Amino acid sequence: MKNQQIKIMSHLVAGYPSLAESEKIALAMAGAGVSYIEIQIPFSDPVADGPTIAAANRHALDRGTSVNDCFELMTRLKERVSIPLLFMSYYNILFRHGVDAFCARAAAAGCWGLIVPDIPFDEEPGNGYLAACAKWGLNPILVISPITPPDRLRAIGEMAKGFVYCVSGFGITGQERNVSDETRDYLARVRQHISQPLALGFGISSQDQIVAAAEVADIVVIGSKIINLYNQGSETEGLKNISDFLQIS
Amino acid sequence: MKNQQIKIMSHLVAGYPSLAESEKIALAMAGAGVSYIEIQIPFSDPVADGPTIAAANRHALDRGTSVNDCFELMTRLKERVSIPLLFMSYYNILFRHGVDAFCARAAAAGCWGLIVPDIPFDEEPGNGYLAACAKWGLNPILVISPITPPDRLRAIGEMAKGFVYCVSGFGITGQERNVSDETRDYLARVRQHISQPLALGFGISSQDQIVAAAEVADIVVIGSKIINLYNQGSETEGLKNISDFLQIS
Amino acid sequence: MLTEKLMNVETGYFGEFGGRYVPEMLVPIMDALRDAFVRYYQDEEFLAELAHLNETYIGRPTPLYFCQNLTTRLGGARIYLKNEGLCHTGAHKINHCLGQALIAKRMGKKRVIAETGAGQHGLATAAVCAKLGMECVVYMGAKDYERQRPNVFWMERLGATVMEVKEGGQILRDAINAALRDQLTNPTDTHYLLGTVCGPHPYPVMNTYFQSVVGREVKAQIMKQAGKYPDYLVACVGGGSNAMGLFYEFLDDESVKMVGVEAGGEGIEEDSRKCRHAARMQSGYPGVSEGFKSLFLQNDDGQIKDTSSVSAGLDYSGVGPQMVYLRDIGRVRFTYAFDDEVLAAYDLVARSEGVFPALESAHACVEVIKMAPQLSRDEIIVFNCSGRGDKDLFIVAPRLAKDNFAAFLRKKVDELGR
Amino acid sequence: MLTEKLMNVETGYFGEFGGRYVPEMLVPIMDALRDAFVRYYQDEEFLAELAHLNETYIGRPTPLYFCQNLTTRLGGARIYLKNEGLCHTGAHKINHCLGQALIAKRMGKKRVIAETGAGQHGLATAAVCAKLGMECVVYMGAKDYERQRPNVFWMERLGATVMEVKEGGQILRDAINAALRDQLTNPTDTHYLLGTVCGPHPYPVMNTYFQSVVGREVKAQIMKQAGKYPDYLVACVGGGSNAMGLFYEFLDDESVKMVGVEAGGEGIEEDSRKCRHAARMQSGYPGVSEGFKSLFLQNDDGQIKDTSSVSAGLDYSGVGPQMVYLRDIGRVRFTYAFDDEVLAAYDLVARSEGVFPALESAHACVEVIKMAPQLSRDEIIVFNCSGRGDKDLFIVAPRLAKDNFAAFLRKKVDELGR
Ligand SMILES: Cc1ncc(COP(=O)(O)O)c(C=O)c1O
Ligand SMILES: Cc1ncc(COP(=O)(O)O)c(C=O)c1O
Repeated sequence: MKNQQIKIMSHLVAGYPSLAESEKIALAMAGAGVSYIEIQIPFSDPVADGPTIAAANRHALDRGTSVNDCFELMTRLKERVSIPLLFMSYYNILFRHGVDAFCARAAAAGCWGLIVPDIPFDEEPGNGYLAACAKWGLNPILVISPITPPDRLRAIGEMAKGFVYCVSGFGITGQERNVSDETRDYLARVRQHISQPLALGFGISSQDQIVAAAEVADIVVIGSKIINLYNQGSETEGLKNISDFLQIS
Repeated sequence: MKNQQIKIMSHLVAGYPSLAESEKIALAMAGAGVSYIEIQIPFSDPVADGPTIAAANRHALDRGTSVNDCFELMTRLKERVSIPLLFMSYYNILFRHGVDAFCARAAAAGCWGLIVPDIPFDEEPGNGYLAACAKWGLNPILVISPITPPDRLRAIGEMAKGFVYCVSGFGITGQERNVSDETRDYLARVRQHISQPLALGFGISSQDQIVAAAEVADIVVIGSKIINLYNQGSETEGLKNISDFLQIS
Repeated sequence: MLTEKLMNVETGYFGEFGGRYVPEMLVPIMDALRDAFVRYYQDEEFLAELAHLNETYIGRPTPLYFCQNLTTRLGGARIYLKNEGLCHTGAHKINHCLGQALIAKRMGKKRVIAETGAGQHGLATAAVCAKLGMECVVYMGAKDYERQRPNVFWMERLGATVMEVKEGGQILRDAINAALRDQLTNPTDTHYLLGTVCGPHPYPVMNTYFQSVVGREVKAQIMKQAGKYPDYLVACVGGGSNAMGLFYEFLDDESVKMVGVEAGGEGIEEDSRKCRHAARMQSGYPGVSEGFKSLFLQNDDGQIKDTSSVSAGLDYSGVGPQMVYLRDIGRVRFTYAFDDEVLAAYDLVARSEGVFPALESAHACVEVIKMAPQLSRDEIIVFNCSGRGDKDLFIVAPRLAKDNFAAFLRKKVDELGR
Repeated sequence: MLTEKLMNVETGYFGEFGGRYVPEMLVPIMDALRDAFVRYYQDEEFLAELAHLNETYIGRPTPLYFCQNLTTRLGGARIYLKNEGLCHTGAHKINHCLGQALIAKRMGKKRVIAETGAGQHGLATAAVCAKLGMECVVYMGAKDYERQRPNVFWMERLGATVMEVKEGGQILRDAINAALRDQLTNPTDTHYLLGTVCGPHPYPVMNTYFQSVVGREVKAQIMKQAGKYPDYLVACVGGGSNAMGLFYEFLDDESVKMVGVEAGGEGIEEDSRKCRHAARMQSGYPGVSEGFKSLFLQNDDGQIKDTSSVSAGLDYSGVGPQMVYLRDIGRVRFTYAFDDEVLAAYDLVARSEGVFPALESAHACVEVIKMAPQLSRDEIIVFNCSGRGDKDLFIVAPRLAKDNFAAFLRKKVDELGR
């Protein structure tokens, strides 16, 4: 039941379990036909991530994965795949680097967009982050949740580029969720204010869920499930698991 | 250097190490020529006794020595020795028994006098203890210390019977003390107010001390030293130690 | 008036109880202490210093706290908790420690000795001695020394010398005996800072006086919070100091009923040497020991018995003479609480109000929990939470969370082994 | 005016620091919390209840105590100690716990979550939740859970659920992360009761507000006792809540100088992953983590570093944004104290005054001990004794009385084995 309609964004943590493996995982994803790859730059305090991804962050840091490594990974991957590649990280990684410098380097490496969950669009006066994205041609992927009020949805709709990332329910990555009526209503509500494509994420863990999610969203995000698939079995088995899972779509 | 002048009061704890041994110890004392024997009725909380005698109290109680046993010991001893025998104990032993009843039984057993350190002569209105002693013909041996003020010395002088027990220095039984100038002065001061014979006690532990004490006091009290002597060696050795020590005088 | 009767500084008798049954050596010492007390408790400068340190050092007034949840749950009388656990060093004991130490200092004493069982009184004594710059020696039965090592540690940190008493049963009574002996050896330069309303005159009146601040505060606080006096006062009774503290100021108000709670231990059984409880009012007999006449748990020969209680502070065979007098004249009703009831009350108060009562104080809670539902919503019970319950970690944790606590201690032991 | 700047409820920025860097999911939650705070801190009925419970539950006012012996010994400025250790549960933390919980309850929250390192904040949270009848979940890094088992025990007795966090370094930061995740999972019914003046807006202003009672009391107390304002205020700085509490009311009085003391740990050294200290003001860089912009100990990549301190409460890589602002404008001077200095100061204060400062607070003591001799007798230092030191038994005893303490624990383990 291959469904060419379904767009997937799949997630990996750079440096988990190694930079070389991250590269292979990304290539496997691209090979399986995903539409976007979200490359997480590991951070010491990944508050919006669940245990699986948080552990992968820590592992990557323990192995010494640096921000520079992530840029290089991006560069290498961009040479071999053509789908949009995104960086996901926490704001401190950008801030410490210098937000503008970070965006410049990301863009130079071929990055298509950024997902930074802990910088609300209205946080900084004349948000330097959004400005830098604009300056360097990066898509700042804004995140919304079921409790985001209408005025903020409208504002996000005006500012968003690329697509908007809808958290599928209360919670953090890695918890199982079905695509419920509530989710349906939620996305319908969002579409009243936002015209960009909507990605639905956080907690999708079965192929059935992907299919269901694709009915309501434009893009389906697959996060910690990838790491769980990878962790089952040897390296080569892991890569195959990922490929198999993603090829359903 | 046997000195027939020296009067000694020697102490034992009834039931230490057993009632039978207490009896033998008393007989050994009498045989060695002491003038008074102080038989302590063991008490659970002997606050005016030092560690040696306190431990003997506890031992005697652990073996089940009762007040009744002590009366019986007194009765048996009185049949075999003619010197004055005293009971020493704490006020609660008398109080619980009934002070009058206690004195009656003590007198009937042949007791000559009582030493009860924790009932000051002026404590109870119309002191029932002193009255009962008078009623039953017992000598209430009152105790004084170097810091007893003159008015109390005078009052004690008026009430005392038999002799007055002078604590030889600050402290409790069992600590070594020499007969110092201070003690000399102390007894001289006491004699200004008290005409009864003076016993000097608490802490005499060598024969030299006995001789020195006898220069200033009428009676020399030997307490925990006896228990120490008894504890050195076997039972028979213990009895002999006591005999030998006391025979100096 | 009762308040006057119980502050009998002349003779220290309350009815037939009390007095000053000490070796002659101590008579002048006790007399001097009484005279100093009489002088200073009427001395403005002394009272001003006491009030100042009560406020700035001890942290007085301690709060009177309305136990709303407990009240609702029990569905009867309104329950208020006087939180002496917030005193510096964690219990009411410091009230009389501070007062006595201030007197001793004025008397020119250089050295303070004290007995302690659980260590609370020793800790409070060590603290005030540190504050007042006096040498401090605390006697502690060897068994208590072993089981209350943390308090030994704290006292030592405060500069006190803690003496392990190896005589007798190696518990509180032996510590008292050892302290009395020390006082006999050092009658002039040393003040024996006795830790409750027991002992020879003037200790019962003196400690009552210093503790009475508790009830005085409660009077003002309950008037402010509830607009009326309490109907019932409840306190645990070891020696009786926290009970006297709460009760004293209300003694002349006959509408205020009072309940004292003793340690029922494992049951009101005993043999001729040992009690499974410490309920002197239940099976004690009049006696004279440790310097005063009162009720003591004792056998027919007058030998004092050992006692038992989950709370070290109530584990004592004697009781304050004023307490006995107040029972005899019917002013205070006495009851007791068993160890398992005490632990349950401890837990209930913690969960309901977020306050840990000391195990001693939890005895009062047991009675409050029994009484409240029988009373109407108009009635008010105030109980004395005489100390805070975190001091009881090593007693409570092994009973309520044995395995986890054992694992934790084992880990600590391993770390220390390294 | 500085007081206004630091109570910036609009944006929560203080200079460039502060803010509300949270996932979009939390934005409405934080906004609602801010709105509720703004509403209630101007609401008479709320303020009356807060004042009532401050007094009757926490035990406020806490005393301001003149350290006469320490003053004499050091021979300089007069030293006063604000004794927050006498607060219910033993530290200043309960000031903001109570305030937040009262707001949360009014907001209709049923459940309270909190992070805790050493357990003091968790304990205070558990206590107020018991009092207010709210469900309570406390996150604690697995390492802290193991080493602070007594506090786990207490929290559980108060009815709280203590969650062992096995992610990350298994310490405070991981507990914060876990609590934030819980809040993300349960944004509406749950209040995250954050334990210091860190975190996203409105926590810094809100906790500052609830802690400011400390300085307000000091103002009145020092005027009464000394007739003038202090010349110096000194406080330890973990997140900054006790420091803000002491400083806030004095910020606009330029004659009052202020010093914050961070944990110097074993020395101001670090590598790219770990510091031997927690002195953010010494080697921290501006960053954004755990919801706010401030100084963080971090490497060039922006990875937050682990920290080290003998006191769990200061062992944290971030610091409150108001603190950084106050440093930047020169209003507060910052310094640090090493672990061994801290233990020595702990001992000195205990012996001199009979008061155990918490190890956190002992950092402030170190600085006071250094400053006082340099100052004149007319000058006054007030330091915040933010907590009581008996909580630190398992840290201090092994260092200061290792063998005895090990023997004691071994005995307890044996008893439990039976
Ligand atoms: C907290 C606490 N409450 C009560 C007591 C019992 O003593 P009292 O009856 O003198 O108050 C003690 C004794 O140590 C104690 O520590
Ligand atoms: C007693 C005490 N003081 C100070 C602190 C440090 O926190 P803050 O800087 O927020 O006062 C803590 C933290 O746990 C603490 O428990």
